[in-house]
Amino acid sequence: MLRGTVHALVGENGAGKSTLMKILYGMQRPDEGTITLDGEKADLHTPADAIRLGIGMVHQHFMLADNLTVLENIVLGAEQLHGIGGKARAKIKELSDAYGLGVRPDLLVEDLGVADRQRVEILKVLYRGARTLILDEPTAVLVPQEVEALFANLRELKSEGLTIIFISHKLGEVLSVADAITVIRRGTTVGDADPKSVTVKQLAELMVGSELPSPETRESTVTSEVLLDVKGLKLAAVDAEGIERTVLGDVSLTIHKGEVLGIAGVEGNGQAELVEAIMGMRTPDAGVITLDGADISTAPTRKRREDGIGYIPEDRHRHGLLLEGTLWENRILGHVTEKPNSRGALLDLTAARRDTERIVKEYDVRTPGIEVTAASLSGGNQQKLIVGREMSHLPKLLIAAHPTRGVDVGAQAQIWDQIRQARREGLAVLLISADLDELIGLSDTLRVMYRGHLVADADPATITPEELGSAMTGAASGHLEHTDAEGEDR
Amino acid sequence: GSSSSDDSKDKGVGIAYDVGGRGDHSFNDSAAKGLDKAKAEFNLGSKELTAKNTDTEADREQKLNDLAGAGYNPVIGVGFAYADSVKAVSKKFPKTTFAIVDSVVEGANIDSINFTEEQSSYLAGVAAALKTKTNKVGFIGGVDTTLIKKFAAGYQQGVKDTKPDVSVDIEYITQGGDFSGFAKPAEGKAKAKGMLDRGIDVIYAAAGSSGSGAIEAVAGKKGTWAIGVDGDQYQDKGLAQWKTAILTSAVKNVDGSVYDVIKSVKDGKPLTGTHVYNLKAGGVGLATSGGYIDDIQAQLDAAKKKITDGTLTVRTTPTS
Amino acid sequence: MKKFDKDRLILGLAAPVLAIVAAFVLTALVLLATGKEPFHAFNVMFDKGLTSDSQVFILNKATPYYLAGIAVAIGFRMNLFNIGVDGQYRLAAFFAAVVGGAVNLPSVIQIPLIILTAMLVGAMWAGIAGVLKVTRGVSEVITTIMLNAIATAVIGYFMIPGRLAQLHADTNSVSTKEIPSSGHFFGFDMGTDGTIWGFIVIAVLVGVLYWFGLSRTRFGFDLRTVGRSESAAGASGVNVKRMIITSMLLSGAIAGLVGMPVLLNDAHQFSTEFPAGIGFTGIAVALLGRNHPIGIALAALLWGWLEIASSKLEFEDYDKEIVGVMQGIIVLCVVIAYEVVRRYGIKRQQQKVGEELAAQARTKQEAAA
Amino acid sequence: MSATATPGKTAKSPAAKIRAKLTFSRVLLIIAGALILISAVRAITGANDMTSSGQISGALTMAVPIGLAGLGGLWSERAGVVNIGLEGMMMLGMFFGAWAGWQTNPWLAVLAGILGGALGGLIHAVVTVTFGVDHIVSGVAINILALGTTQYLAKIWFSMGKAAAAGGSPKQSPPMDDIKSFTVPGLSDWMHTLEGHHWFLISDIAGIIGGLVTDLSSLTLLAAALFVATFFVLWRTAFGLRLRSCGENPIAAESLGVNVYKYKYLAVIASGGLAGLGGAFLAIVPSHIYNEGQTGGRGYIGLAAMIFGNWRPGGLAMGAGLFGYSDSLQLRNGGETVHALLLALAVGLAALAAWRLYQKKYLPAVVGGAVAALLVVWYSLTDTVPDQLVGATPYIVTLLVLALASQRLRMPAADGQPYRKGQGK
Ligand SMILES: Nc1ncnc2c1ncn2[C@@H]1O[C@H](COP(=O)(O)OP(=O)(O)OP(=O)(O)O)[C@@H](O)[C@H]1O
Ligand SMILES: Nc1ncnc2c1ncn2[C@@H]1O[C@H](COP(=O)(O)OP(=O)(O)OP(=O)(O)O)[C@@H](O)[C@H]1O
Ligand SMILES: [Mg+2]
Ligand SMILES: [Mg+2]
Repeated sequence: MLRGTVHALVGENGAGKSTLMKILYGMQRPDEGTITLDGEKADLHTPADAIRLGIGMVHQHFMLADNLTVLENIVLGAEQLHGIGGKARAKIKELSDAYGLGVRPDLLVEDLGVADRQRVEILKVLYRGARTLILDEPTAVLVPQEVEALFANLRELKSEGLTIIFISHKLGEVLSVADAITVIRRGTTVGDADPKSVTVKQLAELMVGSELPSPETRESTVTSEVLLDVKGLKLAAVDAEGIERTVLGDVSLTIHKGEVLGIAGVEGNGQAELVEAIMGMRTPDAGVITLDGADISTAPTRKRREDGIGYIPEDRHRHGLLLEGTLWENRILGHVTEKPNSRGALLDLTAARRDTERIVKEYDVRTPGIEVTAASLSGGNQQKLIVGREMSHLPKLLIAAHPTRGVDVGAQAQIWDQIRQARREGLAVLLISADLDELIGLSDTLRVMYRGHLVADADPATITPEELGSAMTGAASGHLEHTDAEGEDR
Repeated sequence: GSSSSDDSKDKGVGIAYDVGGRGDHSFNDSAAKGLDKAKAEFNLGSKELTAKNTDTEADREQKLNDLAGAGYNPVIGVGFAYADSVKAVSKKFPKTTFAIVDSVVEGANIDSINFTEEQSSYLAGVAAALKTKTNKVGFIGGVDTTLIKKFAAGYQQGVKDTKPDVSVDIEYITQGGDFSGFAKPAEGKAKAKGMLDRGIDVIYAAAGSSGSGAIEAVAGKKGTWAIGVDGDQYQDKGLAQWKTAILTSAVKNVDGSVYDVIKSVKDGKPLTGTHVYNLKAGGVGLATSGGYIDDIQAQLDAAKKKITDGTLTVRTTPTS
Repeated sequence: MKKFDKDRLILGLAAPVLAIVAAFVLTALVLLATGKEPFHAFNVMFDKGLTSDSQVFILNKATPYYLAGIAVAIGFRMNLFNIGVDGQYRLAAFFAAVVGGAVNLPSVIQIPLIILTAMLVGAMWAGIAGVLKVTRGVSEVITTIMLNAIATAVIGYFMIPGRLAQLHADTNSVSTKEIPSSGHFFGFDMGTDGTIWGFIVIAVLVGVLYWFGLSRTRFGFDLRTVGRSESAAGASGVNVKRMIITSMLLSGAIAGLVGMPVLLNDAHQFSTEFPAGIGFTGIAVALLGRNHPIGIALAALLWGWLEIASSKLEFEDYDKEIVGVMQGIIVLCVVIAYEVVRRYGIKRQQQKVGEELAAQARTKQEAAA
Repeated sequence: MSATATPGKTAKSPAAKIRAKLTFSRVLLIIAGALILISAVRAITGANDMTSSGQISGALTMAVPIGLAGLGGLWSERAGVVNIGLEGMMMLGMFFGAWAGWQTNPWLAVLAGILGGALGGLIHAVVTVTFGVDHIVSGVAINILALGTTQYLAKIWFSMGKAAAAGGSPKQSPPMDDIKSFTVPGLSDWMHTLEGHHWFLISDIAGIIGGLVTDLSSLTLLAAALFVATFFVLWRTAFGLRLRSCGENPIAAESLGVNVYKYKYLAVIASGGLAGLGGAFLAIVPSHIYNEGQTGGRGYIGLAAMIFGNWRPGGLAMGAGLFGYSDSLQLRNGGETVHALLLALAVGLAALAAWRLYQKKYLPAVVGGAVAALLVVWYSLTDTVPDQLVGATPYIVTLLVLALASQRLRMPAADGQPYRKGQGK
């Protein structure tokens, strides 16, 4: 890797990109092998070693303490540079202005949006005078416009002679920003690619060793029968300081049988709360939810599940699994009142076990057996188990939040197939995803959520991710029409 | 299993203390003193067991059973908590003499040892009434048990009979089932300070080790007096710093009673039945160490005479 | 897949065995350091602590400990720390004794009446903590500790002759009115070794119900789900708040039973001598028994044995307080051992799963080739 | 670490950031209000002990061990480790303090107490940080171990030989000498005089100041200094920032090169040391001895005070003060003063209810009002509060306060959660 370049690292989920970077950053120790930095062998035991050697890392998940101020988050661990007071504040202002990051040091991090947090993360690294920057999937939560702004920042940094390691699953982005590309698979380097000559398709094939599947939906199966009707859903939350703010402001939507409704939006704009309100995990302040003609506005979550809502949660570890439970216990989870898991008030363990075996086989969950804990499965296999479980109860409505997040391309294709299959049989789907390609590819109808409101809708057949992105930042609203004038897409 | 045989050789005295045990600077200690005296005099062996806060009836029976079973004689239960267990175990060992302190238990081989704490407390009340300058005196009980109320009642009556216009404040550190009040010197001190702040200048504390806190508080304010309890607290090494504040102590001679029962067994004429160790018999009384009550000895003797000749009966529950 | 089960069993047993061995070693060191001979001490504990009359004693001691352990374990299974079992059982036993002393009905009514009163009072007292947690978000750890102290005050208020108690002039003790013989529970007469309290039957029943309820019913599944992950439980359709209150009530109801063996089999009245502190023993017992009905039983027996051993040690001129040190060391070692074994188990399983998958993939590839 | 994975919050507009913060002036205002209320109630009811210097001085003595235990809890929980073992650490502090104290002098007792508590803290750190055991489980185990150990050692060290001759027993150590205490000469007397007049407000303030300047133990001063030092260290130094970051987001801290284990260890050891000092205080100032059971649950109350104080030294000081006050109250005159306080409580609740009404929060308003009315009825129908209830005052106050205040509280985000190095994603 050369100084003053952007070096991209691509690979399937779980290929070991993050792990490699963590080793480079001293957070994990390699079993063998060496790291050479500026011609010298670097011995990295802790992040402190890495920082000392001028390596900085922006992690895949934010590494910020919500209840500390931006300033405190930035100076933490680097107090010896400029203290924790006025001098540090001045330095932060200086850096922020120099790179146009617009960071305000005295806000609490919890008050910041995603893009602002991302900038705080970058500033954290710059503050330490890092010469080598590792960015692990920095764009995953950003809308295209924000991605562009980030790339502008990166180019600026590069021109100052910094080295940047950039990890992303969005191959288009990779090609646009990288000077060199390394592809890894199953923990080993499988090759290098030149971003000037390689195409997205070639790169993808290099990554997975096969063709890239597409989420494209072939034929429309939308019927005229309304399955889910949400009217005037409102939710306000009171935060720790007693300030009331709108989370959902008058959300109404309708999903028909056989329809996939996709909701686009930057994370934190109320999608999670919308899902939780429909699932009955949150009580909205106002609004009516009708499922297949029955008012379920006040029904408890269990009733809603029994009535035919399947749920693939956004965060499977928090909401979808008992990590220390066995696979068959996880198969019962969420459907404990339904067959084959129980008869009357008693569990039917034999039947539940048998059905778990079936799911494992049918959904290709890679596991040596059903007595192992969910924690010992890889993320993709955990997700397949969840999908299998939810589909086994023949839901009328499937709420799928980021169904393929953290899942490799093979499993991704499988999950898409299952959703399409069920949709053909009349399943209604509420799809939430940060992956705009997935959204556009799978949905029959698209809506955009911004600050708790559904601000725009679009036709997935014609819309581009960029156009969707502008609505997601609040720059556009109403019905989004595709204009060819936008020029060629990547 | 335990053998109920009584024929194992006489091994000496078995004694089961109440919670606190030997070294509580209070009545368990007093019992231990009696034991030590008898041991020295008759060259006896002994076995001492101590109760825990969490002990149940079963534990207490187990203790007495072990002692009697191992051949100790007499077996002494110190404290009324042992009443039921003494009753139960004494039946199993008819040839062993049992003693119970502070309780009356029927049985052919049981010596029930009782004290008239209200009588010594009455004298303490007389002394308090004569020594107070503010006409306010106080009583601090560790826990509001029946036994402690006997102390309070006698004290109150002694004060009122001597000087009707002297007020008596009766307070307890903890209430009901919470026996921690006997072991809270910090709280005893705070309570005593509260009383002193209200102008009370003589405080009688029947509160186990909490009493030492009260004595310390009293020692911190000039011209005020503390009255000790159970043993002669003026002589207590742990209280040596503050002994000049101890006017007198209402002594309860548990040691004497324990000595008596051991001696009786040794002499082959074991004591049985109820024995009241009263003022007349010297079972209770006022300590004179320090000489602070020498000046009022005449009044005290007069009161003592009234009690011992039966013209005065001391109440056992305080009036409110 | 039975292989994983067996591994689990071995690992599960490894922890307590390891811990108890460590505890004995450490205790021996403490004894040596303080100039006492440890081997004779252990000898005494095993010899004298396990005679047939000691066995009866241990069983009788273990019965309330077991119930307390189950009461605590119900909370633990939910990630609730019911430190208030102590207050709950004392308050429950007190009011049950009052009710039992006030009426004289046939045994078939009298005994259930007393037991139900106790369960009700225990449940209500624990319920306060549950309600405060659910509605006001107050940690049950703090509330139950406060409620213990308040229970003491409540009992103190009523334990006054003329209120709900009476004075025994002879013995100087204050107690509730004695429960008539129709309210006495049966016992197993063991001759000179004593009587085994019949309430042990109820304790065993409670253990069976606990096991069955938790592992074989929908309700139990929901309860365990909440204990493992509140967020996942909520998403799966469990009403977490109601579950918290329910399990607090259940825990309190079982806590209410803790005082019953002593009350119905032994004391027949609530006096100032009624045993206190069993609730805290229950915490240790539940931790030791890993919330498992059999584990708790073993732990309760262990505790009972340590207690009799302590009085036997005292008899041999050891300081019986050494048993307190031993108890502390056992609990500490056990919790560490469980955690180490748990982590090791998870890691090992992940590794094994990885290996097996790799092996499967290889055979598949070979088959394809 | 899914908690850090996605920011589950809606981006807020800057306008929404006006916080209803408890500023210093607001706190002063609240204190002044409470003072006036108390003065008024005292003047009306004649329960003069409410603000007497003796009451205040007693409250201070009772508050210090609770406050020190709470401060211990604060250090530990700010670094993300829940410490319910404070009670055990207090026992160790009390024991070793008394052990050193009777043989040498009270200042060595202080040192020994701190070390004894720190030893307990070290065990807690090993068990929770290194072995990753659940914090509450570990704390409970430490309490059991500390109780067993102190009882055993007391039996061996205090009830034999020289110690026994000096007044020791299995339950008590021999007494140690007094530690130095201060009385501000002129001020104390002047305040005492003022207080004697029972004037509205003036005598109350005089009583409070008088209580604070009379017979003030040097350990109390040390404790006060530790509160200030804690605030300074935790909120104004790099060390403190790092320590707090371990309680807010240890993975983020780790990623910035902070040695999280080290800070957790230091915090928990400091926590034990502070609790140990609290225990030693009990042995040195009010009683001069180790006395079995003397900690009496103060470790737990300290924890409650810390929660009440929202994990901040200032709030904790107020919480500890409140508990100390009600403790002292119940020990001093009991019934009558608490009885008078019923009236104060009723007025306070009524005011709160009115405020809720103004905010259009009807249910809390009605409940508050109803409780206030009940209290007034209770007050007017009785002359005193039963002793048993008075004894429970501190606990009932704790429950009430937590029930009322808990939802405004914010504990460190990663408090009580297990942390392993390198587990971050
Ligand atoms: N210390 C370890 N030992 C064994 N396996 C590990 C270890 N650390 C991580 N893994 C596994 O190695 C794989 C690589 O994970 P990593 O997070 O690096 O993937 P990634 O390429 O960043 O994927 P993604 O695109 O999802 O971020 C995962 O399956 C992970 O569970
Ligand atoms: N003023 C300074 N200028 C340059 N380097 C410094 C300065 N102060 C400290 N360092 C170095 O920075 C490194 C990290 O210091 P830091 O203060 O973070 O260490 P630490 O507090 O001991 O470690 P940690 O708190 O992370 O466990 C050390 O190697 C130290 O020598
Ligand atoms: Mg990954
Ligand atoms: Mg990654």
